[in-house]
Amino acid sequence: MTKLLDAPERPLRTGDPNGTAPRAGLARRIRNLLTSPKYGPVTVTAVLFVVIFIAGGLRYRGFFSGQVFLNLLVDNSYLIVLAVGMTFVILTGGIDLSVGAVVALSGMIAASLLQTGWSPAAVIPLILVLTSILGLLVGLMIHVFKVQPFIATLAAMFLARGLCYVISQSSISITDPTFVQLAVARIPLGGNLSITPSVIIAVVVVAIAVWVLHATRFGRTVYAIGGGEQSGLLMGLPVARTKVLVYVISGFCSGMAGVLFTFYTLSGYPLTAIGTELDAIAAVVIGGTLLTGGYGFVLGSVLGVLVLGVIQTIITFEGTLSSWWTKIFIGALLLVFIILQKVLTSRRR
Amino acid sequence: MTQASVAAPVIEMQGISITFPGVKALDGVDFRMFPGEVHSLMGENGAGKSTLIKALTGVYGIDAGTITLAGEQVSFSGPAQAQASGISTVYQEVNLLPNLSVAENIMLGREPRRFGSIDWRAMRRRAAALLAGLNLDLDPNSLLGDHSLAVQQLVAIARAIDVQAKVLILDEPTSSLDADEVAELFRVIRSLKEQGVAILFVSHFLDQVYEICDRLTVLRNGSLVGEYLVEELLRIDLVQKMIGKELTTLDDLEQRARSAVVDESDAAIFVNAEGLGRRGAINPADLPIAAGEVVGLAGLLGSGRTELARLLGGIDRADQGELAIRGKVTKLRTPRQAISNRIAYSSENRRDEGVVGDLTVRDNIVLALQADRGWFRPIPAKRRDELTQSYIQALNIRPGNPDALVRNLSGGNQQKVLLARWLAIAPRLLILDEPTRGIDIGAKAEIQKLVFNLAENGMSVLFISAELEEVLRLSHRIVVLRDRHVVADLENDGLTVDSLLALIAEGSSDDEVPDAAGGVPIAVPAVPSADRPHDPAASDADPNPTDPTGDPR
Amino acid sequence: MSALLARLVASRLFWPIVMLLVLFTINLIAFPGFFAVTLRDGHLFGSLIDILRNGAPTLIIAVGMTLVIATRGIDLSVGAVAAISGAVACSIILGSPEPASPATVAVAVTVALIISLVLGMWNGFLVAVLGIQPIIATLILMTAGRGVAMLITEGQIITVNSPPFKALGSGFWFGIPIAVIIAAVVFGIAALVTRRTALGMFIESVGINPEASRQAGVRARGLLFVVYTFSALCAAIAGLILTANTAAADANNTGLFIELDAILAVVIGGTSLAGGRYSLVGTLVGALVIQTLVTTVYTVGIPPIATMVFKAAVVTIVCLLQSPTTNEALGDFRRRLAMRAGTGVAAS
Amino acid sequence: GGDGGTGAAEGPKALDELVVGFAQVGAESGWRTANTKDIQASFEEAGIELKFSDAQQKQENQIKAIRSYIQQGVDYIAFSPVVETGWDAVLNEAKAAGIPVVLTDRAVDSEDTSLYVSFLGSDFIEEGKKAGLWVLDQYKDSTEKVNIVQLEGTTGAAPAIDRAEGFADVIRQNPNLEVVESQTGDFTRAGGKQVMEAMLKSNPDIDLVYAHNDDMGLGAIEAIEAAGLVPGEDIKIVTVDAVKDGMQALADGKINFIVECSPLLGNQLVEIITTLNDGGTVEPRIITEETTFDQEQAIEALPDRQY
Ligand SMILES: Nc1ncnc2c1ncn2[C@@H]1O[C@H](COP(=O)(O)OP(=O)(O)OP(=O)(O)O)[C@@H](O)[C@H]1O
Ligand SMILES: Nc1ncnc2c1ncn2[C@@H]1O[C@H](COP(=O)(O)OP(=O)(O)OP(=O)(O)O)[C@@H](O)[C@H]1O
Ligand SMILES: [Mg+2]
Ligand SMILES: [Mg+2]
Repeated sequence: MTKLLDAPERPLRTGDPNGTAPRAGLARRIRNLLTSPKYGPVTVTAVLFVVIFIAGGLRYRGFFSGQVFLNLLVDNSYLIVLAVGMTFVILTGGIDLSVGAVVALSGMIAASLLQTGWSPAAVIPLILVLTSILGLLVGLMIHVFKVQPFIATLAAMFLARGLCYVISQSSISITDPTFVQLAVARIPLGGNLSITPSVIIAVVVVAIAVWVLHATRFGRTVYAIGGGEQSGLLMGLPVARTKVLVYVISGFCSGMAGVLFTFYTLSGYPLTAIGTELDAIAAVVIGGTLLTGGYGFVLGSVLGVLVLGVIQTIITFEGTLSSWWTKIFIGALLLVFIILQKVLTSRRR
Repeated sequence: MTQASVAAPVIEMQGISITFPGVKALDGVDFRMFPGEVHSLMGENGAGKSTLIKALTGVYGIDAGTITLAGEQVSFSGPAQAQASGISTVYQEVNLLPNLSVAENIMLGREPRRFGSIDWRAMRRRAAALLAGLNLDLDPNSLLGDHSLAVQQLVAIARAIDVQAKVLILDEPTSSLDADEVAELFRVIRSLKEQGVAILFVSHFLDQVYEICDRLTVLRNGSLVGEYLVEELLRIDLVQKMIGKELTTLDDLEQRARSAVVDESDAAIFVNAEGLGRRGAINPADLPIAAGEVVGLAGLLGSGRTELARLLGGIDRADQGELAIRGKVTKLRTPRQAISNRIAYSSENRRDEGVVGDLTVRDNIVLALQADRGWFRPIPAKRRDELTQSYIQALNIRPGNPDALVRNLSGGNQQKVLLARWLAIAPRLLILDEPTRGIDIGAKAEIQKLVFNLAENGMSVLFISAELEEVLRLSHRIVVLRDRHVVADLENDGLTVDSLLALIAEGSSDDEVPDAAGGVPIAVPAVPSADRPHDPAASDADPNPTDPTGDPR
Repeated sequence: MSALLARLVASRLFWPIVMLLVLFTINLIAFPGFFAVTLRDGHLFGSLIDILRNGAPTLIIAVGMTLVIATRGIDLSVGAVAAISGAVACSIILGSPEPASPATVAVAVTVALIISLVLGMWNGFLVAVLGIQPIIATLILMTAGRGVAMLITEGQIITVNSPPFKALGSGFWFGIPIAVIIAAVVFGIAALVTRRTALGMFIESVGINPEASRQAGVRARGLLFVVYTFSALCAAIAGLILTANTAAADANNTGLFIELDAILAVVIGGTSLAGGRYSLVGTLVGALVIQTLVTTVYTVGIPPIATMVFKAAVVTIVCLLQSPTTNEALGDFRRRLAMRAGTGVAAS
Repeated sequence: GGDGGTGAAEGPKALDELVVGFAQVGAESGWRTANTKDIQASFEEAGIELKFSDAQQKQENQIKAIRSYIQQGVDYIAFSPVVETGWDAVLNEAKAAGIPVVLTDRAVDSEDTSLYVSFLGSDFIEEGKKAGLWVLDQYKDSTEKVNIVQLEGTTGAAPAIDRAEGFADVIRQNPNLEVVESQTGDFTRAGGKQVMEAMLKSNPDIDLVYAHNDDMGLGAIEAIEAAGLVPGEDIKIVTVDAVKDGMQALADGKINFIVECSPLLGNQLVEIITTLNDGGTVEPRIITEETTFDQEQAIEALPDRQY
């Protein structure tokens, strides 16, 4: 044994299992990218998105334009914000089913308060605070009482939806000039292209989320919890705080999405955004985030939203699908996406 | 007492008790540690070592007792607090994050920051430096999950020693490590010790304890036996204190192993791998295993032992070469197929690939047997209980409650449950990948004896262990791997740890060719089996032994 | 006596059962005849019978869902599968020359069930073979499936006039509603097959640690196939009952949101969504809680706006009471109870 | 809407060059499907290209579809809004692009009526009133209290609110008529059945059921029969819609009276669009031609009922 101590230094070969040569071929590098659990799915989604967009352009008149692409952002800015919040939650291995109902609730709060003459400057922060508090309660329920996220957020969903009806059973219009202005304003980008203020807000939210997840300790702890909560705990990471905070963020994002949604529809309606949580989850998953947590990117989720948007755009451009074929078509395109993603990334091991 | 006791203890735990439902894991245990000493916590599996550590770092709340750190009474609400107070810990099961990079696993929670953002470059640099300190050449950007368990263990150690801690706790850090890595670790431990860090080192390897530790505390069944200076305690006495009775089996075993080299013949070859390999994992290898033969796999960390074993166990599919079972070429596509060919593979990663934590001991033991029978032919309850009971006794699984959830067993006892599962299917070839990992000395002896007895009854065993002594003690033949190639296939005849080590590490220094008889390194092919003496008894052995346990008692 | 009580309190089913009793009490206050079960025309009548009958579809789906969840999965497509099976059965009955003959109904039911097997295998294929995450894999059928159901009915409600078919939903057999009998049979078969064979152990094992189970020789893939297929079969049976209940196939509304109720029933019954150990009896209690809740809302005349909040409250209360944190707080109380009885609480 | 609006500026186009975008609510009921089919068939017959999209009951989807129609440069947009509120932004975009908009079936609450040229659809309050009038007439001689239960449509939906309001307005005239319980059955048969079951338990003495659509009424029939009573006799039933199944039940005497709410808007819509295309003007509010049915009328109308 002692003799070993002065054994010659021996570099261990534990690095890349494929023994990558210094200049690996392009094919191999592509394969490595695709099969990485971290980058594979999101890469595939990006490629497929481009392919679909080009295919749509070839098939439909007027499809291949900058505004059609920008409309994806304009029409889905609230969904992008929702997906951002959902990404945080899913990265920790949780799920948030309440987001759709919280969007509706935010709209109801906004519409009813504005109707009674509140100022938007008070209403919007109030909504964000309230939805964050709801997120906090959900987070505490999940962390302190070990209620499963699916159930805790389902309860929150029922609660939020119920509160919507309590506020009003019918839809309420928003006529507040600030809201109307934000809803109809167009920011020209030159060349007949324009976006809405909502898009800017969504982009800012995305940018902040990217920074938080990538470059802060909190963000890395989010990934750590997804990789193994117990391990994170034993490594001395602030698991409890992070886990609760993630739901606060999701609550906040739902509130923000709710505000954007009211810009979009200029009304509050208790039945609105039913099933939107599934859209957000689907976007996150299509964007390459694993539902079990630990792997994924916010930008992937944005891409996921764009994919859902482009599927819908194609359906309206097609314009001949009956209601049921629309459903079947959406399901089929989703399937094609998921399967391609799976097949292309599954060469591992 | 020595000079160390002159200084005040950095940690003092008094009267610690912890109760889990149905188990009193710790019962009024006292424990203390001094700055600048390496202290070992000794005890059988389930004695309460890990529990004591977790009590100290706040993972478990204590029912009774006090903890003082540097003279002040503390009560940590969790590992984060303990860490902040200067206690750095590597827990027994590797607790890292497979989805993050190696660098992050080392630096998580104390990442270097610039302008409020994590400074990724500085982080990678720091991680690389730390790994280099352990003589580990590893890309800090690679995903942790892509590395073998041993590497993960080293990364966990790197993480722990990076903190400027007053106390460093290592709960079985060496269970998957090779001699080389252990040596590296010890070098680091010594230097930390010189800086006045108190180090708690838990290990079932007595050699290592005697090499590095100054003082040790022995636990038995959750109670304190005593605190001793290592140099004043003979090994034999230590073992006696741990298990509460004398241990003789090991020497006895060694005698028998040396004398009873199994004779083989072509007819008795149970499995024969020819050019079996898998791209990116293991290069084509030849590996014949005769009935009743114990073959040891030796090699460095990452040399491909596990990968080869997984091919034989049907866990991974081979994409090159062929495998003959009893002379018939068979493609193993699933573990299930291997099992129906009576080949059992017991994984080195018992937590992720071995035990089913939330099932009971009973269900875990019968799982493979039942899977082989199919779901619609359930094993009768009575037989199930008998089987479970017999293995609980044979392997001394504690607590001996068949209804206990395996998750709540100590690490070593989980390993025994896993072993019982595989013995229950009456395998003809048992592949044991690090079966003695985290197993106490008494149980280790039991397992070794078991392997030996099984082999005598005609079962083949492929044995992988980082502990070369163990491989040498048990194996009839030893196959050496290096860089995922089989580089030697030797009769265990006059081999020593040193000669084997030289063989394994060869390539870095050519002049240290081993001198042991029969130890000449052979390029690739195995020793032609026809050269071996023929033993009629081996081929006459009952092909389906009904009592696979071979009744070790 | 108090030892028994202590054991009861320690059981996972304690709080769900308490919740059920509370709901019963509320009903009894609102409607004194609540517990009365009378025999009319040789049929059992009464609120309790109604709860059982109306709860049958949810229970049946929840049974399948329990097994899916035990393997760490989830099946969102049950509502769509229920709609498809109802649509298939009704369109076959409608298209046949003799809609009232039992043979026609038998054919219709068989075809509907066979189609559901195919749908279940489809889910199983996506999950087990392609390795798609269950929530997404079944989301696909959830979306497309309802489209298929509407395709079959062309978006219209298909009304059939077939007494044998209608009997599935509102008929009686020896005085007991046929729907309840079907639910009991499904429940019994599931319990028997999983607990009397090793299937239950395999399902739990795969749910807890798939890789370890694979290495132990458990055929995880086949198992997932079986479980998702069974879930679809349950959904189809429930769909037939739901459809027969009003003798009309409504592709839009049959089984809408029933997946949420089923999942809630499973969770209230103490089965973890993280997979692993499951309890079918728990699911039974859970399904009864849900249905009683719905009936209570109707009977007590709780304004519909509050229904959602009410549901949220019940779910939250049960989950909080079941939580380990609450358990610990109650631990002292329980220990004292046990002490007084002179016997220690058996380790569980 | 406003001044009635005129067609596209360039003057009349040939019909086969016209493109009309239609954004439907969804396919949430048989009524809606009949509506969709009728519109599609009418446009096909008129030789006008129809771009159809299904919003699956989501306002956001409908907004997206309309925006996409603007992008595609259709000549006219027609849609049945999922909900009354929140259309100003997107309708302004349509206006800016010079595309006239026609509302069908449901209104929007926009104050700026220049955003659309016409609203074609039923008057739900009127439907409620028609039902109420029949009830009033039935019980005009009654001196006893008449216990009425109401099966409401989906909470908050315009037809549910208006049909309840119109009904309540009328029956107020006779103090003997009292709505003793009112609960939502979500416009579905299953919902109607379950609610009716519960109501029968807690109100043993129900005289009349007013259901906001046929489907809930048909569900209620099931519940009443299961309780051993005779629908149409022991308990009278009034519903709205007049779908085929409802008419059949009316003919069979299980329902006593149905107020029609016709989904057949296709021809009227085509007419509006051709008028606009020819440069003509249309009324800002066009009410669907609708009637009511009692048993005899139902038997008569049933054979050529299309939906
Ligand atoms: N979470 C738990 N729940 C119930 N019992 C537990 C739990 N953790 C540990 N135990 C029990 O406590 C006892 C002590 O376990 P511990 O892990 O401390 O043993 P150990 O000395 O570290 O053994 P090993 O050498 O096998 O690691 C064992 O009997 C074990 O079964
Ligand atoms: N999950 C994995 N993905 C990719 N490569 C891996 C993976 N696990 C191990 N490897 C690599 O495969 C090689 C062989 O590893 P293997 O586990 O067979 O080594 P071993 O000889 O059993 O050593 P030990 O078990 O002590 O680490 C190593 O280079 C290792 O890093
Ligand atoms: Mg331990
Ligand atoms: Mg290994």
